[in-house]
Amino acid sequence: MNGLRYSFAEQRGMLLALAIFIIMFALYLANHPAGFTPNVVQTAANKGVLLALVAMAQTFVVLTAGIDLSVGMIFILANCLASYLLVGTPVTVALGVGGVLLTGLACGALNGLLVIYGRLQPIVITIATGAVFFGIALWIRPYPGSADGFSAELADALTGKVFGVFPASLLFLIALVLLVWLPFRRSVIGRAVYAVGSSEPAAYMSGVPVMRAKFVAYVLSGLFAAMGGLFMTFFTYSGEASLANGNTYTLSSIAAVVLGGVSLFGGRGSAVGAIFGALAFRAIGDLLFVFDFDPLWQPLFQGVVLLLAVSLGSARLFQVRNRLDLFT
Amino acid sequence: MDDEVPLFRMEGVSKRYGGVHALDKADLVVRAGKVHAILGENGAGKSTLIKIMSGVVAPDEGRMMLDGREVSFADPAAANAAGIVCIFQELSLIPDLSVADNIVISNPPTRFGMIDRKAQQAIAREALERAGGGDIHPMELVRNLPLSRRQIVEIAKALARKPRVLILDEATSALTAADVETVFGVLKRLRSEGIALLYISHRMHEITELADDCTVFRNGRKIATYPAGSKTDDEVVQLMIGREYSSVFPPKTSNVDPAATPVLEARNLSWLQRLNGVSITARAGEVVGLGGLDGQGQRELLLALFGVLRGVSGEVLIDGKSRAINGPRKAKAPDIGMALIPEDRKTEGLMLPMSVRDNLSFAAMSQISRAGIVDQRAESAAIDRMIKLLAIKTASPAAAVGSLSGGNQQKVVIAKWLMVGPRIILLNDPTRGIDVGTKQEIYALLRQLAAEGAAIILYSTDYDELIGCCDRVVVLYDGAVKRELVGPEVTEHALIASALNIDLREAVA
Amino acid sequence: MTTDKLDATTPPRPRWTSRIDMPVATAFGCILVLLLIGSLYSPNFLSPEYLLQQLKVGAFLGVIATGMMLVILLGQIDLSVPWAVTLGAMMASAATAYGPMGEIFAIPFGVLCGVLMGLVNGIGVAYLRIPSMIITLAVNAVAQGLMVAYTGGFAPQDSASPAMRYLAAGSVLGVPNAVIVWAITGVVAVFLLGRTTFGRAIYGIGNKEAAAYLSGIPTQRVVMIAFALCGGLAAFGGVLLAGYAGKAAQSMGDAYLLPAIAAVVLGGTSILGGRGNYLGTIAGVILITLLQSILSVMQIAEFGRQIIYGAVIIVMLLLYGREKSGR
Amino acid sequence: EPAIVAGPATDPECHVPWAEDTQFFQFPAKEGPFRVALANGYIANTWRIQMIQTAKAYAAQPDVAALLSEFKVVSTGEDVAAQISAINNFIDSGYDAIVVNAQNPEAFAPVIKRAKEAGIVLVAFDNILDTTDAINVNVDQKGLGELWANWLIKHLPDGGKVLEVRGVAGTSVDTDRHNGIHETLDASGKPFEVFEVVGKWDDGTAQKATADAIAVQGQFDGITAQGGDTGVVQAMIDAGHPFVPFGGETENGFRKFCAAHAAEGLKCSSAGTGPAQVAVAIKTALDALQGKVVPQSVKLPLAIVEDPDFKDGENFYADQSDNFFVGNAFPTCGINFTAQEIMGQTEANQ
Ligand SMILES: Nc1ncnc2c1ncn2[C@@H]1O[C@H](COP(=O)(O)OP(=O)(O)OP(=O)(O)O)[C@@H](O)[C@H]1O
Ligand SMILES: Nc1ncnc2c1ncn2[C@@H]1O[C@H](COP(=O)(O)OP(=O)(O)OP(=O)(O)O)[C@@H](O)[C@H]1O
Ligand SMILES: [Mg+2]
Ligand SMILES: [Mg+2]
Repeated sequence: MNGLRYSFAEQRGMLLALAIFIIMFALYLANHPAGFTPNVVQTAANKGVLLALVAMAQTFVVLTAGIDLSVGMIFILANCLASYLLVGTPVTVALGVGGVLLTGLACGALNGLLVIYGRLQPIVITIATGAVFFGIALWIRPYPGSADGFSAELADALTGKVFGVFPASLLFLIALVLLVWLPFRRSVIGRAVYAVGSSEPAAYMSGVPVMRAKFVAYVLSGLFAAMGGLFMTFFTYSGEASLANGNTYTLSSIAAVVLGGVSLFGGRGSAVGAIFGALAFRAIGDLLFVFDFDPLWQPLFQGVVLLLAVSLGSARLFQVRNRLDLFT
Repeated sequence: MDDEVPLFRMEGVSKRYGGVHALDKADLVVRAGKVHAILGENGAGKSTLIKIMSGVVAPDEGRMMLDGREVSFADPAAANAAGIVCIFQELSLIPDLSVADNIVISNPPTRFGMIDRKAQQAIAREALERAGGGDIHPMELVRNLPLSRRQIVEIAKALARKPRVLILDEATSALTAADVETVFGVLKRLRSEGIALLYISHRMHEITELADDCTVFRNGRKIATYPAGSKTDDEVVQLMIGREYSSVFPPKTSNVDPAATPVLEARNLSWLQRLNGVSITARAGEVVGLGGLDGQGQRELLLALFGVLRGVSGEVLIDGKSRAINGPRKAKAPDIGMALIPEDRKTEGLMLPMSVRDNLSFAAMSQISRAGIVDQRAESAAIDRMIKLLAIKTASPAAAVGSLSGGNQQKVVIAKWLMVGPRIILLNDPTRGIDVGTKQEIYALLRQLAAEGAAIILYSTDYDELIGCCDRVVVLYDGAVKRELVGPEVTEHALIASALNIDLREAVA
Repeated sequence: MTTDKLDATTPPRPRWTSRIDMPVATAFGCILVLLLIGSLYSPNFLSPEYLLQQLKVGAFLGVIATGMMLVILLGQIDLSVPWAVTLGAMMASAATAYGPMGEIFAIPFGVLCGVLMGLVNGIGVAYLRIPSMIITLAVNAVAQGLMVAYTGGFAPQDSASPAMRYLAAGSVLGVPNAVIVWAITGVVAVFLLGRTTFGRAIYGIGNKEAAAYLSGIPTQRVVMIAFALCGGLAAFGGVLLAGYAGKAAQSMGDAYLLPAIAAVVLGGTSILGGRGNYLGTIAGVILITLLQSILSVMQIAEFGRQIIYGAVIIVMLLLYGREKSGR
Repeated sequence: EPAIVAGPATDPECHVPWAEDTQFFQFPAKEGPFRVALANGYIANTWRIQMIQTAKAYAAQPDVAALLSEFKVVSTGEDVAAQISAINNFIDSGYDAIVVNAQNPEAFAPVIKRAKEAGIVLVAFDNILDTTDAINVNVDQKGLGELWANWLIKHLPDGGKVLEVRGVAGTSVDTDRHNGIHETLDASGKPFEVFEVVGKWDDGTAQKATADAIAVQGQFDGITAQGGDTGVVQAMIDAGHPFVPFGGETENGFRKFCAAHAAEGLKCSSAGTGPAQVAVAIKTALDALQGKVVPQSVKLPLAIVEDPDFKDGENFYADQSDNFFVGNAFPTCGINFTAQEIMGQTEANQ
């Protein structure tokens, strides 16, 4: 009974994101001309999963009290690479997928090594590595497109519907949560990641493998960003080295993570929260579709809704009775 | 003592930080089944010594032997694996993890590669029980625990690692007498189980009670090792500070006018469930103590007076006039003139990376600036005066405060508030982790300030301090005033009895 | 206490050397190396005209980075710089349309709009305690929305006033006015940070906000004002940019966010707050400006520029951006 | 499922086929009025804002409005995935036609498939789609590059040093224009030395890049820029660079400079296809819905003004903002907005 109370406290951030998402999505569905149909859900799912993957990538690093401004660029690099590698037979496609994921892994590892051994602040170092990753993406894909013989089968399978109703992308995401996130959360290294983010000196003093934890976090971040890039390729059958898009995904991932209750100071929050944060963030954009705004006022509407959503978290301030608690 | 192979031995170990010899060719022998106390004033090198032992800091030279075999530790994990476990002076708990997570942090029980939460809870419960913290829920987040409870968790965490050598660096400095008793019980049992204990404390009576062997350090050098009880307290202190030692507490020469309007009067302060109608007064020239077990609302009372808490009901009168104090800024304004020496100097009192100068002038900005522009000459003068007044030992005012020893850091906190020229001084456990010599200076200073007309409220977890310093002690229990002891009534017996909420007459009878 | 353990330590350094610390010196060293490498490509990189022009162009980034530095010193960040820049530029230009009075007040009006935007950030961070990274992101989106609606919905007057032109593109005795403006901004910033209670408060809050609050510093107000200043300086940068280009345009600020952060950090300011000096930021701005310019002029494919840009920043950070080792 | 029919188009004046072998579509005629959607991507630049304004104004014209029961515009930002989702939503919501300004022209294959299955008319403009299954209102981006290059060849008969200010890297528009310029210059056989900088279609960036290029490289004999041209000229003026022949876009500010400094040597070719092409796209969609024959790929005329034809009040506006794109009337399609009509709207006439 008592234990339940603690579990609930742990999930509060995530539940808030879930609530925001449900409200906005319900509003969206209620006003959608097509209503609650599998197609509408599939569309929302595909778009949401894309950002959710990048937000999960961001989560790993944010949990260590870092920030990764290169996730968007790893995402773009993976997208560009996949537009070349997803060709031919199932075997070659599978190899291609492996290649893309390995690349993401390598990018994350580079970030990790620079942060750990270079002892550099992640926010700056990832600005710089982001430029490098984008440069490579632009190198391999100077203009948008895909390789001849691009194999759409895997793409269609993963962006389509299972049994004609359930979005496959969402299933994929759930599988990732079950097979990667939850085991990670419960593993020793996962706990080390939380410990390092919560208090690095204390973690070090306690014999927590600080460096290994950080490294794993960055590597996983790279891996998930690359999965996002893969999904982008599935979704568009092509790659594009767009700087603007990379930055958009980086910034959206931060917004999603915060909406999802992950603390930017590290050590608190979960990838599941980040997923709901991403879905909620996407739902803000979706609302434009169902409400008839003057097109020129749409960006303002989106900004204001985002502002309101991020301000929601400050409601807890009114409960703070000890002003010193404001600073922790 | 000489014929057995000691469990742990350290020879000629040195460590320099820049120009400072933190440790200079130190030797140490630690035997199984004994409590070895390390004594020394602030900055003597005690923490450095045990950081080297436990793999946190790499020594510049010297060697360490465990069971007669030479060892060296790359990191704390390696030392842990060898059976050397340390409870550090700065807490090493992870605030966002649960108590159970923290207790098993270095070696959690796993099943199929995953952490086994059930097993971990069981381990945590048992360790907490052994450390005297059976009341702490293993799933509670550490950040939600008060400091004294965290200490207990810290001890439980060390026990869960099955140590052969257990090091406690001022592990009891945040604990109250009752908690200390519990912990001592645990330590004595561990000693009987054959564990070697290394115990660092600035509290002499703790060492008297617990230690088998003692080693005194001064300026990074080992001065002497002797069996406990073979020297008097005065001799020991003399070894520590290297000079004649006189009585710790200055005489209580208070000349308070009991008829005068109190400088500070609080009526019926209540806040959440933590303060339940506390009333307290302080007159000019008076040192008022706050007593009671830790966590009975003393900290909250000080914060409430200082305007840090929101939603406090009741009334605060300054010079007999009701004032609404809504924050430190208001509190320190000249017409109120209040200062608070906070509990935790590292997070609430100081900016460690900043210079002594910047820290000192921080609260007194309005005194040393005009129209928002700092008058650097006035600032330097004021700072030099303070450094002299409190004899703060620093290479230069430009040195980072973090590089000073703990005692000197605490002096900086006090000095920074003295620069404001306060009439009301609230002190929250100001001598925690501070050596005898420095304590003495601080007591003298408090007396002097009182003599100059300040009203002082002093909260301390150390009963000796309350007895030695205070004209009057207000004992809190469960957020309310339990008893007020005046003058000669302030005795250890009375303090403990009222702190534990035992009716005094009954206890006497 | 009569012990003398600290008496043997080094005497304090004279004031001026303690200001030029390692990162700043290394940053200026890197600037020289960059110029030397550039001069291998074309000797014109060492010509006074080119260097003055870099200072002039760098002035815009310099003004913007000044505001960013204030916020970073607090341990915060301002991601709303892009549209604060645009807002300043567009509003100043818009004011120009309202007759002679409009022209007189164009620059202050543009800056004021930036200050207001920064104020929203500041209130969010200081009073609502929303992480700066996210509130500024949201405010940026709102500002973008406002500017889009403004451009599309109303008659836009977007050419710079003559005063803006003069400030950004003119010169006095061969020294570009923009450089003078930057220098004045810098002097004010140095004074503000070093000599005023406000500056002390910024460093203090950046180090430990709780301690600053308990010292009676109005921390919330200081944070709010710092963000307002950052918004105002970003907008002022936008005003200068509009003057330089002769007009304001949508998304003219996009190119200034990451360079501003990079410049401040390359200048040795800790992204965690509380540490850094303005000389470093000057060095950082010049470094970034030169690097961008040299890469732009050398005939390298865009992808190569990106890679080199990132790699050079990494190398420079590795040279001197490292934190002290724990052991 | 349009029928592939023989040409010409029902409105051959407006709907010029892209090439000889361009197919002609005839969709089954539907009863109006129609629900039409415009799926825009990024919005925060002048071109896009002007485009949206034009679309609104066009849809509000009485004869067009009569055909429309709903005209919905959604801007989804930089993210192509969001744009694709928006189009999917339009398809699922049963819109009759969708007009799209694609973020990434290569990314729409899955959407095109779905639109086709649903029998929805999909018309792309500006960034055309890489397909023969949707209608493209096509701007010859490469042809634009060729046009600028030919202008330089004409004015620099002996070749020379040319500054090329490029657009946003990684986009097909930038690549096409760049290729057009280079292939033409190379083919001329004259000694052209091209010096590239990146201006990102942005005046400030282009101005800085040009200033740097001039400071380091000295003088150029000719300039071509894909956008941000006002900034490029501004940089020349600031640096005291002599005026030289220039092939550039259609910004009003650029044309102002061209007119003012033509005598000093700023001989301009200002060409492009303004944001008003959205109106052509909407018209094409409406025609297709009504069962009229339309080419799969419509060739948009380029709005070209070359020295010495710059005339104030006609093809540029000296007293108006620098920032909008002029020359976007398409008389052959009956589209005759002037840009200043669009951008000069006041609150009153909204
Ligand atoms: N990391 C460090 N950098 C610089 N100086 C240090 C460092 N660690 C310790 N010192 C210095 O070494 C000396 C010994 O410090 P140490 O912490 O060992 O003293 P201590 O005996 O534990 O004091 P206390 O009683 O206050 O705990 C002090 O002068 C201290 O300032
Ligand atoms: N990197 C560093 N540079 C300068 N000083 C440091 C550094 N790391 C630690 N110190 C200081 O050196 C001392 C290390 O010893 P320790 O951490 O045991 O503190 P201490 O002197 O014992 O103080 P206290 O009495 O509060 O325990 C501390 O004062 C600490 O703040
Ligand atoms: Mg110590
Ligand atoms: Mg100490």
